[in-house]
Amino acid sequence: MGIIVDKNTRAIVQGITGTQGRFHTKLMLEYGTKIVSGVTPGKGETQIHNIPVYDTVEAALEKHSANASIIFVPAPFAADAALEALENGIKIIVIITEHIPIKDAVNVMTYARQVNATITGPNTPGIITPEKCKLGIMPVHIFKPGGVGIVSRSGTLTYEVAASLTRNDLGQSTCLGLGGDPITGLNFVDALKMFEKDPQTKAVVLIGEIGGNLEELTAEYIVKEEYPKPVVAFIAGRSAPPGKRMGHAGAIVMGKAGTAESKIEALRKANVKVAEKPSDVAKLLLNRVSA
Amino acid sequence: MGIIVDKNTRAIVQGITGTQGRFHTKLMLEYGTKIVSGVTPGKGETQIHNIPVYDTVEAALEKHSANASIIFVPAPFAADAALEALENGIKIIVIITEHIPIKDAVNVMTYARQVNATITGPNTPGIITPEKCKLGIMPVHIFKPGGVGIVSRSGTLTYEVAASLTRNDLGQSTCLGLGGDPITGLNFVDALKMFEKDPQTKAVVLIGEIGGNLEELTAEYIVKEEYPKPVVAFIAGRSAPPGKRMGHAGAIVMGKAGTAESKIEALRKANVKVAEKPSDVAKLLLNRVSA
Amino acid sequence: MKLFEYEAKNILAKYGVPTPQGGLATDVSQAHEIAVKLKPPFAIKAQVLVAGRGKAGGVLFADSVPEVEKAAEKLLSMRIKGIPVRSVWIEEKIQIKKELYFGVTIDRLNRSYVAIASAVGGIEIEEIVTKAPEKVTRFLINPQRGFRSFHARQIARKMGYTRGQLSRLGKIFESLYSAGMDYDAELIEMNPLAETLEEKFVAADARIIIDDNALFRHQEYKRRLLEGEGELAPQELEAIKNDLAYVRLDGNIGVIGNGAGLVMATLDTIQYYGGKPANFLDVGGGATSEKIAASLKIVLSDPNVNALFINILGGITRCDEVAVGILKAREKVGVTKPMVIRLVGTNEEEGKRILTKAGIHVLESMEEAAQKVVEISV
Amino acid sequence: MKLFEYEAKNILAKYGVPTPQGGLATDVSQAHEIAVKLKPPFAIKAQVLVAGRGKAGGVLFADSVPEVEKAAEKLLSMRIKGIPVRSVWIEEKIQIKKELYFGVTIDRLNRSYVAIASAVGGIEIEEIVTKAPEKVTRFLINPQRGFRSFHARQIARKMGYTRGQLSRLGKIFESLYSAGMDYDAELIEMNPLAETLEEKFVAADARIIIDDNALFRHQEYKRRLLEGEGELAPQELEAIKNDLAYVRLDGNIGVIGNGAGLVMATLDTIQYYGGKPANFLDVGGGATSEKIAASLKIVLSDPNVNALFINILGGITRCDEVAVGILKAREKVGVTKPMVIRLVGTNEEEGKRILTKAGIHVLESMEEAAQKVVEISV
Repeated sequence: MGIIVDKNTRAIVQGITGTQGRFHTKLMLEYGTKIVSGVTPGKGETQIHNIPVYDTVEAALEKHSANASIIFVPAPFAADAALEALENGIKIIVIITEHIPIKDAVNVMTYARQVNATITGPNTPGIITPEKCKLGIMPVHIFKPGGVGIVSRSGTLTYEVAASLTRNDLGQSTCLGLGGDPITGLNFVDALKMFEKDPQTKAVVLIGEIGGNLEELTAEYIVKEEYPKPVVAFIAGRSAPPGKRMGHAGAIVMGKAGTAESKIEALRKANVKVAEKPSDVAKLLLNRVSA
Repeated sequence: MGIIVDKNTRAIVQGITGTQGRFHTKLMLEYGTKIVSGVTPGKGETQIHNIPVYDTVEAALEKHSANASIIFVPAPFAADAALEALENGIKIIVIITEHIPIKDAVNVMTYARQVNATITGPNTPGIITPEKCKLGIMPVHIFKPGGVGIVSRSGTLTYEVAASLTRNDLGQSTCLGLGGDPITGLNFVDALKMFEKDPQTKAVVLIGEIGGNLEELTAEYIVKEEYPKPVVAFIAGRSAPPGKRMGHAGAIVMGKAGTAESKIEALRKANVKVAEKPSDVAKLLLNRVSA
Repeated sequence: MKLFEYEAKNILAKYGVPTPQGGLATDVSQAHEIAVKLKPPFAIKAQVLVAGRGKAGGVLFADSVPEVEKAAEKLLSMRIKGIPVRSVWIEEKIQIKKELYFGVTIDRLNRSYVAIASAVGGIEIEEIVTKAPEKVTRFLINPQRGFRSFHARQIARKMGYTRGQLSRLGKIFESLYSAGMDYDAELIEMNPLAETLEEKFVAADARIIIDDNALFRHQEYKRRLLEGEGELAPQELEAIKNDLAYVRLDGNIGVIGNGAGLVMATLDTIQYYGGKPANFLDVGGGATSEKIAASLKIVLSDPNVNALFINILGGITRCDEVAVGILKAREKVGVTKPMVIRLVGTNEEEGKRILTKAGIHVLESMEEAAQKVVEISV
Repeated sequence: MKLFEYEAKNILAKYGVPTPQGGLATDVSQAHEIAVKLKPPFAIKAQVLVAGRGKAGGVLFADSVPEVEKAAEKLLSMRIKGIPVRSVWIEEKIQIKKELYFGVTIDRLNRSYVAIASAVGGIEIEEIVTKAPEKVTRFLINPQRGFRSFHARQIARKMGYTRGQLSRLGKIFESLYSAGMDYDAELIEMNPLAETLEEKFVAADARIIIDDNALFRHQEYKRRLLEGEGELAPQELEAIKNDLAYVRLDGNIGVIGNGAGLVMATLDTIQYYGGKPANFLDVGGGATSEKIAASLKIVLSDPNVNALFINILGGITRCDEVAVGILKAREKVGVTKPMVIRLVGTNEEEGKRILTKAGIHVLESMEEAAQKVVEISV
């Protein structure tokens, strides 16, 4: 099980001929992900790692059925690529691309909502259901199958936590990077809902950071819905000053909004254990799961 | 009965404070139309003919329920007015305004389709269900209640025909001006469908003109659906040269498309009697109805 | 409003659509200046708005600058369908491998814009649709979603292109759509869109018609129109200035009426009875006496007119206003041609009274009036 | 990218939003030139991007031209929160009847733009929301439908205005939205939007933040940013040029890591153990040795730094590349400060080998490394 992607996921790679697209297609194939075709406008009728490449998504889908797409297209064209996938009926889209303008992302998300599609990212390391499917760019050796769902706004921090969980023999159901941008397709609540329905997931790790108030709203949700699975959180950016963008476009404290303190307080009130340091997540989880 | 508007129609007038809006509100009220309020941005909290005027449709609807709007707003702002009505839930809209840019009209029609609203116009004399409701600018003395539905792309030509029908004791169920623009909310087929369902309507008069191919498509529809009520048509513009716009934005022969000949031929093939002159409509109708 | 080829090409070039290098000349020395900057062979094209320019000899070719001058001189002294050629567009002649068609126009039935593409081009699109419908791709554009680059590429693919050519074509289609939307075009087309021997694409000819109702958003063209820089007859220009809908025809019966449909039907009825209308003139709704007078002046300024038919069915338009306008015009302009007037509707009695008092006979039936004016005109 | 008040006001004026008459001066004589063209009283406002300008004395008022000169002189020699004032904006002082707020920004939860309006203004919007939530109107904008004039008027009505004021406010809101969209603003606001004694509205102060990711569509501002015309520290400017995410902080431990979340967590962990980070520096994914070297150079150019923490968790980033970069930097820049290096992940063994060979000790635990660097730094 796990969420969003599994053994049956059949994906196309948009932007497969770029350096990143080409490199990660290879790694995804090696992990066992079913990549059925690639799309790069102007590079149709070629092959990458024996995967056929097409000029348009339409052409790709005529030859190979697929239900997912992973996008490596450069930022100025990435929103268009996502819309192309959506209009051609793809319902699971992972946008790896960083630096997509907000206006473009808003357009994509509006359309995605209309057609009930699931968008992960932009600016995400992607999504992995260990040993089943990886649609992303994460290093694979730090993951192993198990019962912990991870949902995160940060890439490397997810690796840090996942590696530490794996070392502590806490395997993962699915690890999902929401993306570091202010506008992303999925948010924590969406992920919690999916993890709730997934029988493999026994507990959820939520890795947040400064900026916005989605962690606070997630805490509200956990309280209101009496979320049934244990949740452990880590929030990055306690030491971040206001008004400065901490690497991620979405990681910024505006005035008094979006501080780590506010998020941690809200989560604690919702009975979520919040780790002081990344390595504490595993400990808190062991307490919760055994408790 | 009749179609679209009847005794229960409660309308607002958008652009009520302009010369046209003010004048025709008076005439509509005199005819018995239920005008419940008017809207002109910047002119709220006033009255026209004892009808309260508001700055926004939202404000008007908070005080007076309405299910229709008639729009006299100047062309550059008319599309916006229609969108305002649509967004506030009004499902019957008559756009009297002439000279609305096509791009703006396309926007309005797209939205109207999404919310299942009925738009008459733009550039229409409006719609009248004799002695029940008039949402338009037509002179009223030429109409009388009866069994003929009229649907037309032209204003004065409708009056010409309606007056002649009335003189021949052929009353009307509803007379509907589609509008003289290339993009209008309703077309002949829409009107035929509504007239088919209306028990009061015994026969339909279709007044077309050069430009586009909607008359041809209507003929196809009549054949394909075996339209059950007699239809008589008049097509204006037999003598019109190609490439020239005959007054209406929509009345233009482009290359070989949109000629009167093509339309007349298509309609005759569909067993529709086509009048040579406006006054012949009544004669043909008397033949059809008695036949 | 139709744009000249050079105006359309300049707009396309601004939007990044490849067009042949070229320039506009209104005399031979300008033609020389332009030609020396270009690479031969050359095409010299009369800038007129009427259709069928090519068949009328309005496009010439040249291999040298002196030949360009000669061609320009010839074209600039020509008339095409009665219209004098005021300027020529001189450009580098393209080596065409294949002629395609791409345009964006309105789809009345679907109430939207539609992109039309064809792997066959160079002839009128209606003709392409009739002759080779299987080569034509129609793509309805949702205005809320727009025409995006992948839509353009999907169309290029349907036309049979792949890889680099598909990408290049896609960019051109996308640019054309943007130009069309920005300029409120009711038609924007490249015909032919030429595929060159180098597998590139160039808009060999281009046409843009701006939606007249949107001209208020495009003042530069509105100005050009009103300054008479187009090919309008003096009557047409005067009509635009007076907000009247006027179309010149080639008959001898001047027609004035209220409402486009009614006036069209009036022309048809005149023709039905064997007469020939000299014009279409719609005074619109609620015309004042001044507007009626201006209409009479315009119609009578056409020397072919030898009889007049005024057909008014008063709704918003008041018959008494019409009557006063006719008398005003008679006074100022001096109406020397016979007039047939049909006047019914709002304030009909008062209108009739005014005219009858002035010795003008008024009829009630449109058909009777039409028959009468035809009799007079022959 | 934050725009200066004068830049924001110039954009607003271009879109038809009423702003006070004014001009920009970088010296006293320019201030004189501007003031003589304006009507007193005047406001003289330091052009700085840091918040809290008013409280820091960055806004002065004057009733005469000589007073303007004095105020300009004073401001131009000032520092606000450490930033030297390079220019002042001189404008006619508005007679304010009431202060309002209107802005358009992004709504993360709804993944859309949102218009926020308040009948209370002049203080930060977050504060308004806390203090007077009932005065605040939020309107979510559907990007496919846009923010239309009637939406703007509906908001004006919710703020308590009617008739002419409602129309005027509506136009201003609509224009602000258009400006925001055209300039890819993640925030555009008028605060306060002043209602004047004459029942007019004027944007007394304005703020625009352009989405950094959209700067490629706004080259004029990108250029201004890269030319250092903003208020960037030399390190920040150097970081932008090298495509590195750098934020200067006020501690003494230089931090370099890969991934925004990881670097933030590194800062937090340093703080947890009682240390003070001097900066945030994210090298991003897949950094080359050159990029690592550039990062070291930037961090070490901060004189406050007395210890370095490099925290790399290699995914796309290769540990051996990082190691080579560190050695390169040591060679070229001369790393004289003690370094603590944590290096795990892709090609970890090779990276460790390279560094160990060069006499640099490498740790595996982030927390252990953080504790160690804190020890060194105090």
